[in-house]
Amino acid sequence: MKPGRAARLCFLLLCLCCAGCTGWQSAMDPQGPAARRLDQLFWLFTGTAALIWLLVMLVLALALLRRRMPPEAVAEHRSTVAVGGAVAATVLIITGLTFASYLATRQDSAGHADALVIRVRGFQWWWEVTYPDAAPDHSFLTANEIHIPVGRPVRIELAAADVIHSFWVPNLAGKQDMIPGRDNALTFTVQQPGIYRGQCAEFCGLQHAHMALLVVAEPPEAFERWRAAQLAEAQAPRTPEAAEGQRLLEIKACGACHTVRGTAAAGTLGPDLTHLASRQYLAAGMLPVTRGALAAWIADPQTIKPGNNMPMVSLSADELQALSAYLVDLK
Amino acid sequence: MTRGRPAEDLRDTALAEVELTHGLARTWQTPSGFWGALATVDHKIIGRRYIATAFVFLALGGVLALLMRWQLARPESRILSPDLYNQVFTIHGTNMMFLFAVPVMEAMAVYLVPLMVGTRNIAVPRLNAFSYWMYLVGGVLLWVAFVLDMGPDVGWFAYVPLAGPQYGAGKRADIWAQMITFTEISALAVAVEIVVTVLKQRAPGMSLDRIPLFVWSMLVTSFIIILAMPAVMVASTSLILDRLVGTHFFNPAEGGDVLLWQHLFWFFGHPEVYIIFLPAVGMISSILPTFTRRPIFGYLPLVLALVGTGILAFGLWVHHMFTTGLPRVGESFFTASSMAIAVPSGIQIFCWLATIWYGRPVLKTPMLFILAFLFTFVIGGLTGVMVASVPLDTQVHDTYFVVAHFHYVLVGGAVFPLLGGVYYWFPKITGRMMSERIGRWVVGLLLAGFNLTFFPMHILGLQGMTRRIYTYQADMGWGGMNLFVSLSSLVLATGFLLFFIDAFRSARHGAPAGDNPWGAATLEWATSSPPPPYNFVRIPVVESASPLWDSPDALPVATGLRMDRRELLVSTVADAVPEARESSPGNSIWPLWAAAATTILLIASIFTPWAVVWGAIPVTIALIGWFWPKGTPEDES
Amino acid sequence: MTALRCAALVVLALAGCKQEERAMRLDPPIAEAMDAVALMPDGIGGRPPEVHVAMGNPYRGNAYQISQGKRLYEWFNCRGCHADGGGGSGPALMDGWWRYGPDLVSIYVSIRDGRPNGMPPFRDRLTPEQIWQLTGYIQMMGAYSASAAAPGRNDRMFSRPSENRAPAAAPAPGQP
Amino acid sequence: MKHRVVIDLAELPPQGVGSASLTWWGTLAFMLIEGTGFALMIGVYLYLGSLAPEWPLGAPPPALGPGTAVTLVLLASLIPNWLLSRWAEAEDLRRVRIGLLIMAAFGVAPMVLRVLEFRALGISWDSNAYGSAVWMLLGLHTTHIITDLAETFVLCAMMFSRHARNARRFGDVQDGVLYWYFVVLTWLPIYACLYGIPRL
Repeated sequence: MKPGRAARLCFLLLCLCCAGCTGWQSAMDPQGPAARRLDQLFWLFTGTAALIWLLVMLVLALALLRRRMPPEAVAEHRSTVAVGGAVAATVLIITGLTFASYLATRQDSAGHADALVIRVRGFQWWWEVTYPDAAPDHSFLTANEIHIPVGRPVRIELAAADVIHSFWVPNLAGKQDMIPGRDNALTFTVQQPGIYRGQCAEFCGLQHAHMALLVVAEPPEAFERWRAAQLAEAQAPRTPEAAEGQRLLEIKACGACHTVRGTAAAGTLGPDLTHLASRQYLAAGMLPVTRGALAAWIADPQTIKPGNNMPMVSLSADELQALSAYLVDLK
Repeated sequence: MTRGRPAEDLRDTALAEVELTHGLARTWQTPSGFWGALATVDHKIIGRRYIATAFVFLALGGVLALLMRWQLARPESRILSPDLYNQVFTIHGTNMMFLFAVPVMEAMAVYLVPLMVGTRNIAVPRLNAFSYWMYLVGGVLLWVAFVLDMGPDVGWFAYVPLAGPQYGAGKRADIWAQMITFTEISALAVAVEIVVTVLKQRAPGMSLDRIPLFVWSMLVTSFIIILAMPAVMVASTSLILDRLVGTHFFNPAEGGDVLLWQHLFWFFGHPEVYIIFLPAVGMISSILPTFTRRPIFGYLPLVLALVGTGILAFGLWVHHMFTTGLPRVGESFFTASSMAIAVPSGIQIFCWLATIWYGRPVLKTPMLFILAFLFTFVIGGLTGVMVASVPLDTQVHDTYFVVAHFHYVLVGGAVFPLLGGVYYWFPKITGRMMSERIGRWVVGLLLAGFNLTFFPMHILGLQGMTRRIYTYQADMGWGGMNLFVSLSSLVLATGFLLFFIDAFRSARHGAPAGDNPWGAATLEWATSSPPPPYNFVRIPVVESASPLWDSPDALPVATGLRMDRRELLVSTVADAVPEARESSPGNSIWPLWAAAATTILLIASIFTPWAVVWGAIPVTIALIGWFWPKGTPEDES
Repeated sequence: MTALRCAALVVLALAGCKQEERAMRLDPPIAEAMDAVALMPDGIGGRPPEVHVAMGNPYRGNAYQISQGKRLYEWFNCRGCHADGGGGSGPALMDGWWRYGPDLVSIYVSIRDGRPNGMPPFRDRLTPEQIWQLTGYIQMMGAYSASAAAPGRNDRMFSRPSENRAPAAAPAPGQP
Repeated sequence: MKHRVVIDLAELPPQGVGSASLTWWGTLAFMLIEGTGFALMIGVYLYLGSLAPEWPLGAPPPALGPGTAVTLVLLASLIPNWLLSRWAEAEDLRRVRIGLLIMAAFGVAPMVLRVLEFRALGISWDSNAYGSAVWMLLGLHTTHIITDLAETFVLCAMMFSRHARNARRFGDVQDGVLYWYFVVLTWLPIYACLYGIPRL
């Protein structure tokens, strides 16, 4: 009785799974050829597995219910044939699946000459993103959010600054580790404009849970606009309050770790803030970029993300207001 | 222990039964009292301790699991801090692998193998006592560290550089590494004992093709332990050296390599899975004939499958490293070898199905556990085929899919058979039956609770939920399923609780069992329940693979062993032809002292490397005390 | 034996509790009070803030705080002048010679306010908590015997025996 | 259950010798464990060597002198070791005593040379990964020599005491002999690794 009930439940859950397949961080909602091939492979494996499991359960159920006993010699002979056949089938299925997985990755290893190269370096607990360019003044640095043009292959070069991290954006491709002392890369193409979330997949310490990144796939024109905007220096303050915020950023501890291009803040230990407000999230996917969230984060980073490397800098309420006013304007 | 030495040796040949049992009991007994308990080398007493301790660790690890589920039930919940959560999941994993799963399987073997092969004690019994103490200290070390807020927080796999000198602050990772040393020493010691016991102490006539399958599985397991565990010893030693004296094994800036750790760890870590799984399938193969009332189908293929799994186990460690960017040729090879392991597993499942098909199934609790095993493990095995495929693994690696997969394999594949084994052998160990009525409830709750808890995790993993995260954000949409999983885990926990209650209650108030309550065929049922200190009044002689079924009226036995000293029979490796009468070492307190000295050395070496030098002096003294002849009858020749 | 084990356990417990605790956040008032050091008129030596004493001197014997100090030492380029403690354009930090006193307060003030001849103030770049973390690390660096909380080597080029192998073998300078 | 006696074992020897002895098998199993450990450590050495741009890293190849001397001493010790085994088999107490003393000397000699050998490596364990690997390999093997040396001393003490009058002691000597073979044989690949690979 028990197996039957559990089987029904499993089936229900499976339906639930299909319903919940879409998502902005889901392997079940592929948005590029690489992820799609993996998805197809997944369903091939899952279908085969489900079939095998059902067969085994069926045989088990029949074995428990049947009553007729042939003589021992006959039983032995029939068992040998049945087991032999089943083992042969196993070998065949395994070979087929091995071959299928080989085929699924063969295409991915082909090189792409025209790929857009992006360097991503994992830090405890955020992502540094570099868009390199042959001309040094055309390369720039950002963090936690990657923009890519739709339809063009993207080659992400992965490195780690401290411990092992793993780059995983399930809608777009499988994961690849970022390992100190080793270089890895991942190539994929996105076909649909959209926003896809990724997350560090290798345990990397206290805030492993809050190390997310966004991949924003947009039409090539939009991407070029974004790129041009990113290359620019930071937005100059437009209000006296924001100007006070910039001053605070420069004289307080902020500038020791963060860079805002065009100001005296030129620290390289934390994420680049030049266009912070052009990003959707703050602190590696932790909070949305709003003025309130910025103020809350600066006021008490250790409550929001315990153990992260941002210190709690003592600021008065007015200072906090000014600083968040300045930062939220850094489009 | 002092005993008079008779002028001529006493043989069991011509003695009356009463005289014989008295004499044997006097020779083999464990003296009562505190020191007697500490000095005993009786494999049954040590095995019982081992099993009980392992189940205590299971309960503790289960509490940690519940804590994690409590934390994960809601998004961004703050029940556990990230620091505490990291300790909790690290200790849950370390505890379940090193303090529960491996030791409990070896513990069952320590208790059962000597009985199943028909001998009077395990080989090198003092080492057995030593191994238990080492195990106990290793476990206590880990848990005391946890209570003191210095528990390891780097995962049970302790990847460098996170566990290395720069990022692993304090002594937490050192405690992990030294706990490994303790449990490895104990596991290796037991493996040696089992290998020697199985190869050399089998009852006359128990040729290789008559060895009970559980014993076969333990023999293969022991060889896997012997060949795999040194890898983690090398790894954890290198880690401690890196952290303590500044070697550079894992420092890429000075020629070391971060992946070296992963290679070493998984060269051990994957066989580890089979170290846990093979004893479980051995238990199934041994229990199944009893409850289908027929010999197992396909004895030879089953043995070959065990050996084949054991060999293949060493060829697939890289599938834990598919996302590290290794060369593609290697990846294809390891995909093939990882999938190939499905063949021996398949053989075993098909043979069991055939046995059930042509048997007369009796649905007692142990058998129900086997059915629960088949239901669950087959899912785990099939998802195993999925993670063995490199491309699929890049999606599911380090997600909750993998968490689900290995719990299906380890709980479904190993814990269910183990609990079946406990229900099956409990009467032998305690002399009392466990409750059949509660047993059915236990199976039902565990099976339902387990599947409801872990099946949704597959889906969570595919939806992008990564492993080892202490929380997740509300907008990820994982909240509902996580709550469901957390609630289901309570069902699972209730099942375990009921099992513990049943075991405690039955140990005192269960119905008396008799020698062979299930009508089983193997030798452990040929003696009383619980067995006397000397196991068998006379050494049984084996004439078939199902000795108790084939000679139901009178057990063929051998005579001629002395009873004034601990004497057992040494037989040949292949055909178990009697070779010699060998003495078996008596009780001794020295293994305890040796364990204490080793403990001082190992724990002090977390703090100073010189402890290895000065700590070696008490260890040497203890070992000399251990081996120095004491003039007992066992030492004569 | 049992008594010995119990004693060892108690010692370990006491040592362990403080040594391995990971306090990640100071309450803002405490963080502020941490800066209230009372300095001797000559700028050397003084009294640590009361809250520091009340908290049981958390920055000297705690492995996590020391590791944070070590990270800051690297991040804020203390190596630029002091190398790995052996000294460069700045004085050595691990030879046991302290120009401005070996106590925590002196070191704290040296980092916070700077010192003549090139030591810049870090008042505006580090919070008091961070300065205390650095102070704990730097004082431990110059200790004559390794503390159990001392960190191991870094994952970079080898330049000196790691902190947990003190006393570091730097020769004492000829004159004080 | 009733018993039916089918074999009488009374005529069997009261103690197993050679492969009929349980300690012999135990020793073999431990040798398998330690041999795996050695193989893995050699694997680590080769793995790191295969990754490095040059090998040895930042040091000249270790000087041949002391290492070769250790090798020769260990090889020479095989002869008295073999003789000791034969004398133990013959239960010749006087000769076994002499043999054990010789083996003790043959155990001490490589220890003295080993000190020089560590110096001849020309690199410290904390300099780089090459240094770490060679120190660990050499250290691991040295531990085995020390263990066997301690065992030889204890056997010496036993054989010169009243406990010598016991066939079991001769079995212990034979197990010691077996273990020494293992110590010498595992040294040869380590020697080839430490001194050969850097010179390739």
